[in-house]
Amino acid sequence: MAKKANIKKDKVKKIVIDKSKSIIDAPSGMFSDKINEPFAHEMIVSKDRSENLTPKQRKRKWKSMANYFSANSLWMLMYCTGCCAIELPQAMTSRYDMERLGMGPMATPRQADILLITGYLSLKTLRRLIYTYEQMSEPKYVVGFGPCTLNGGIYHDSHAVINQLDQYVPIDLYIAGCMPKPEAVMNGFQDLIDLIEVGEATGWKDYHARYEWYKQNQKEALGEVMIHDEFHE
Amino acid sequence: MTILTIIIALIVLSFATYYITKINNQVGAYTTVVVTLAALVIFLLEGDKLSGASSIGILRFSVTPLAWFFSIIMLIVYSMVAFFNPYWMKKILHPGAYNMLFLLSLAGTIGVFFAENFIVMFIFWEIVVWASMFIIPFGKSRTASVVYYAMSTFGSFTFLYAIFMLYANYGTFVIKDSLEAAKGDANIAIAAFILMLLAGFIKLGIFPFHIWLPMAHGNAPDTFSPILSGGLVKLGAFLTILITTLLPIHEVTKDQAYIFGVPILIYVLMIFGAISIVVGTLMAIKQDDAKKLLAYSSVANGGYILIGILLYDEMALSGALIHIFGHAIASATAFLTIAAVSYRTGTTKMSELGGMIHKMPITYVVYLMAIISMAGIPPMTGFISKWLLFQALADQGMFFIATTMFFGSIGSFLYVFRPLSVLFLGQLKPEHKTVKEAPIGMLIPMVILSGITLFYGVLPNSLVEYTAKIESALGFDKVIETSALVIQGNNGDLHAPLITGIFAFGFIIALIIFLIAPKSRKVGLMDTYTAGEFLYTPSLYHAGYAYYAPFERLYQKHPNIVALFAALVQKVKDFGKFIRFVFFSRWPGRGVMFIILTMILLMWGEKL
Amino acid sequence: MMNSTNRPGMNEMVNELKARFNVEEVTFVQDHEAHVDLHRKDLHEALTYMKQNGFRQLSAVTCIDWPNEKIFQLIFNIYDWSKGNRFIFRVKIDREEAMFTTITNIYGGAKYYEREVHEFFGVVFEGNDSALKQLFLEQWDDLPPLRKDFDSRAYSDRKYVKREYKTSFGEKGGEPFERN
Amino acid sequence: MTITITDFLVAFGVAFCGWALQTSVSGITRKTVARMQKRYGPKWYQNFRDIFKLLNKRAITHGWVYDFGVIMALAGIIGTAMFTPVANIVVFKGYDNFFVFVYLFAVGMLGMAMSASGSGNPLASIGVMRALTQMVGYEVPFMVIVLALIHVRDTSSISALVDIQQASGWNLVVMPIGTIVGFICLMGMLGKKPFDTYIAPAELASGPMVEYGGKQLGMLMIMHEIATFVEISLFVNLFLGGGSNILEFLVKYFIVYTLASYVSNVLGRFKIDQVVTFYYKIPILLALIQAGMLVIFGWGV
Repeated sequence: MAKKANIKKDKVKKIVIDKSKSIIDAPSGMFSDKINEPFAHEMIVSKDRSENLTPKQRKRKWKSMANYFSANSLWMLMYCTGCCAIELPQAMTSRYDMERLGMGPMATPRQADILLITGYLSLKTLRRLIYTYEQMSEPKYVVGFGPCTLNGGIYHDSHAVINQLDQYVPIDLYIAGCMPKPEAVMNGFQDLIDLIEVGEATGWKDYHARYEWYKQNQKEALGEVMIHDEFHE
Repeated sequence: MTILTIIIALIVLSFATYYITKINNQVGAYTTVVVTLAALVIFLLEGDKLSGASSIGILRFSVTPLAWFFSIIMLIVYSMVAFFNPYWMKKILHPGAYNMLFLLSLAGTIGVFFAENFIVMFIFWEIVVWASMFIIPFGKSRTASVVYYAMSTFGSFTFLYAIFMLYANYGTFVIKDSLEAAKGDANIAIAAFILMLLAGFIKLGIFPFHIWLPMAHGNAPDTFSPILSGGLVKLGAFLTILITTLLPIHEVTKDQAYIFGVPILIYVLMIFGAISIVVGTLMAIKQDDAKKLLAYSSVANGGYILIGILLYDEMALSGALIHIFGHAIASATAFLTIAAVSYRTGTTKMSELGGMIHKMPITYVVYLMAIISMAGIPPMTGFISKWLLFQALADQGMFFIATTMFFGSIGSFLYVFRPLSVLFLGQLKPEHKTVKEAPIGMLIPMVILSGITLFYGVLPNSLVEYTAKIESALGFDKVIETSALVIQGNNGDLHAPLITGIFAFGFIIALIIFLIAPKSRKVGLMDTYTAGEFLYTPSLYHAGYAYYAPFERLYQKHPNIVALFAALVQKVKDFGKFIRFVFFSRWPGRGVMFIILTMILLMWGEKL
Repeated sequence: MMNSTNRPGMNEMVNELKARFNVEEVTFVQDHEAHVDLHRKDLHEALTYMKQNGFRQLSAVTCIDWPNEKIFQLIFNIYDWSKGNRFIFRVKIDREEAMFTTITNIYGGAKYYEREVHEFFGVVFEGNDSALKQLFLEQWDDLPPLRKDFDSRAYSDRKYVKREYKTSFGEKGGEPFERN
Repeated sequence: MTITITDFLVAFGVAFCGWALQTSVSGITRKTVARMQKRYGPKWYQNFRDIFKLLNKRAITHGWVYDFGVIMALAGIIGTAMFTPVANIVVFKGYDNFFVFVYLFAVGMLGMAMSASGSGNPLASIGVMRALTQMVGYEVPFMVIVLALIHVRDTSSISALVDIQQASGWNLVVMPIGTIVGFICLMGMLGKKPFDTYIAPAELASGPMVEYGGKQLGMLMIMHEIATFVEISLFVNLFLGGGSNILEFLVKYFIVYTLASYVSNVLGRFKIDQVVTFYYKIPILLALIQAGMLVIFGWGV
């Protein structure tokens, strides 16, 4: 029993390397100059995690207790928008057991730390997503699943589906795959944990810093975010 | 100063107030404040020095600790409620009559407490009944007044019958003497006891006579409901204590079979108390009108008081007395807060209100303290009395009665929380955006009452000592013991200041944790979790209607005692119709024929 | 295609319809399902007649765009729960002046279907004012999106920011995809 | 007996250790439950990480009553825990009255309910409504059992009850039916399945907790852990003879909590009216029978 459950992290990662070999480069100009390093490694999952960390970062990792607690107790808000959500039950249950990373599903955005965007987002969903994201308490992290959140995926030419999610809310990590397999999901979460531990998952700070820019983009796509019509009065 | 002087002064002043109010509403209303406060101050200053020596004919009074205790409760409630009178002068139909009856009913209650003989007690009892009967229809409904009067009259008749029965047998009206004499004959004593107890039951709102309470409390003027619940209902408790302990009923009934250590008669009467607790609790949970809810809670608390008295145990009586005190104050406070809300918004229906805390924070805090006491949670007076009652119950091992008491106690969390959650918390309705905090004249009495509740919850010993004094005056062999700060129960001690201290200690710890952690961001009340949906209408986003729906559904098909009374009323009406049909119709032949038939029957009978 | 069926009630119903209304064509898709092409003027009477004869449920109202023929084909899907029969009425309306009279007075539930058809195709239903309000597309600012002449890709390109890539993923560009 | 500030500090030590104990035990239980479900499970100290993370977050507030209620809730529960006798550590000997436990505990519950309703979310109000309704269910049978116990033992002090049990055998033996009822009521108190109707994450979005995040939720989690500590200790002290030394107490504590967790992990959830009807059918009947056996016939004493 224990043997089955105790999948070694290395093994998981190996599979991921095979499956999700990066075919995408890091987008340029995604973040403002305030944040020095573009989040290259969050886009590319192929590198070994330990390679990502410079010695300086490793030092910081142990310094920040707050980051440690944040990283190891990620409660996720399950906001299932598309097909990728179907991979979460496997990641959650016995086979991959998300709980061993300290993660668990939570009912409301107030309690949650990470927002999983599992697939394409129509305009209508995006409004609710932004509202939900703004309700979450900080620090908060966003994980995008699959290509739909990255570039629209197979819905790239749809009139109702947005293409690039990071224009509207800051994304801390993308997980590749259409849909990403549970191994990739687990690996992605592990990467997120590492990022938080070294204090580099700063999407929520970016949202504060470039709030006007995000609002501008949201307005362009949506008109107004908080919609008033007969169903919402 | 003698009691007679005070009572006559009150009666004279009450008539004077009528004319003062005729001249100026506000001055009249403030007169009631001054008079009640003056009476309170006199009673507090004079204390035991009050004497009942002076008398006019049969109007004799005697001063006992019990009477003093009750009149202090009464005066506190009256004087604090009187502060609200000036604000209601415009809303009440006949302000002059209201102010007069307000003071008159106070004079009546004091007369009842200090009466030396039954006749005086009965006269003042009737003054209270009549005064309050005329005040109730100043509010919403006249039917309430009719029901109240019908019930009270029934009680008065039984009371009077018992008085004359005792007089016929022992030739005295003096309370102590006649009850002392009645001890000898168990049958007469029990009959008189039950007949008098009926009057007490009706005033206290014990099942099945509880139906007048919610009707009268719910429909009386907002300023008089606290008097009814906090004051007049306790008259029934006074009468019950008096006859139970002076007789004492346990000695009279000692030949009967015993159940759980008490005679069967007492146990049966306790069951009525237990039923009142259950009925009052269940009905209070259902109510949408905050005043009716509190009225039903008075029914339930009446049950506690009755059980406490009938247990005839120094702890239980002390518990009952403190419960009378605590509940009178807390219930009056709660009614006053509802009155304050009603003054500002014009409604007492909970489903029409919400989020009043944002407009009336002090009223909210006062209500919170009142309900903590009503639910029997430390550190309030209600906890002390409940603790004492439970001690006595555990000592007797009456687990059936205890079951209902626990049910009532936990059930009280439900009903007292409902106004808190629905009326004060939650979403503020747009139409109440401009509501202001209650005026300062209303806040003062509410805060004072809360202070009393809190003070005797933290330091109950002076109160407990006074109940010990009452007990020894009533002839108890053993009285409740207290030492320094501890109340010694039969099976355990209570250290009320320690509990408060520990709570305060915990509060400091919690506050430190709260302050160390990062500061929170203030968000609006509509910025809540809506499953991602945009909502803009606060009134639709408020769980206020049918709050305990799943629980109510469990007993929605309950048998209703009101139906029984309605059936009785119908029978009386039918009989009246029949009489009218026979004697008051347009055809006198019917009446004549009826008389002839009767005569034939009579003559037939004589012949045989 | 079958021209008749053994299903009880179906043939009789079709014959009745043929006798009463200007039926252009009847196609049986399944035993219990028939497509009836009607003249647009007869539709309301036909639906009223059908509703009186057991077809109490309106399952859907939708629309097909035929840009070459310059028509919209409105589809009304009704169902009889007692017999399990389904009829699909189809009427053609002019594409340029897309107007039709509402059927909400026959089937009240059509209110939202008509609203949807208006939103996605731009068909105006006379007599159903609420159909002019938005339903699904919040704050839509272009042609009705399900019309054939609406270019979804162009709209998407115009409206949404596209991600730019350094690498071209054309036929010969890009890195070779390694499989190991 | 005079009470000094040292007593307060020792009592607070009990509350603090109780929190640490319960947080660890629930972590271990999470682990074992995970193993039962063929999972690896979180670290045993996962709950500590959760709490500290929450205390670190930047939370929101819905007004003063929202914050005040949370503080009041934690204060009430810390106060209750300070009264709790643990094995031979009894700080306020004689004053650890059962009824004080029940009603001081209610302060915490009232604070939490008030704060939740104050958030303005109707789901929270519904959750609170359910919690209170459930309270009507489980408290009554439990209190009837304990009343009978107090009657026969002639003391309502928890530590005195423990001493009597140490001398003359556990109440588990004296009142087996009562112990079963007590355990069923304990499940309700802990809000474990099948009595977790008021939390109901899928239906009510975790009920009273719906608006909490950050430090308020962290404090409520601390409160929950201490409350669980108080409830389990109460059960151990009342029915299982407390403990003559810390180790014995801990073993009993661990067994009771783990058992409750395991039972809860194989059951579904009741509807709220089912909870009430359940408690007013079997447990209250058993409680009355047990009380009758003890009070009237004196069996087992």
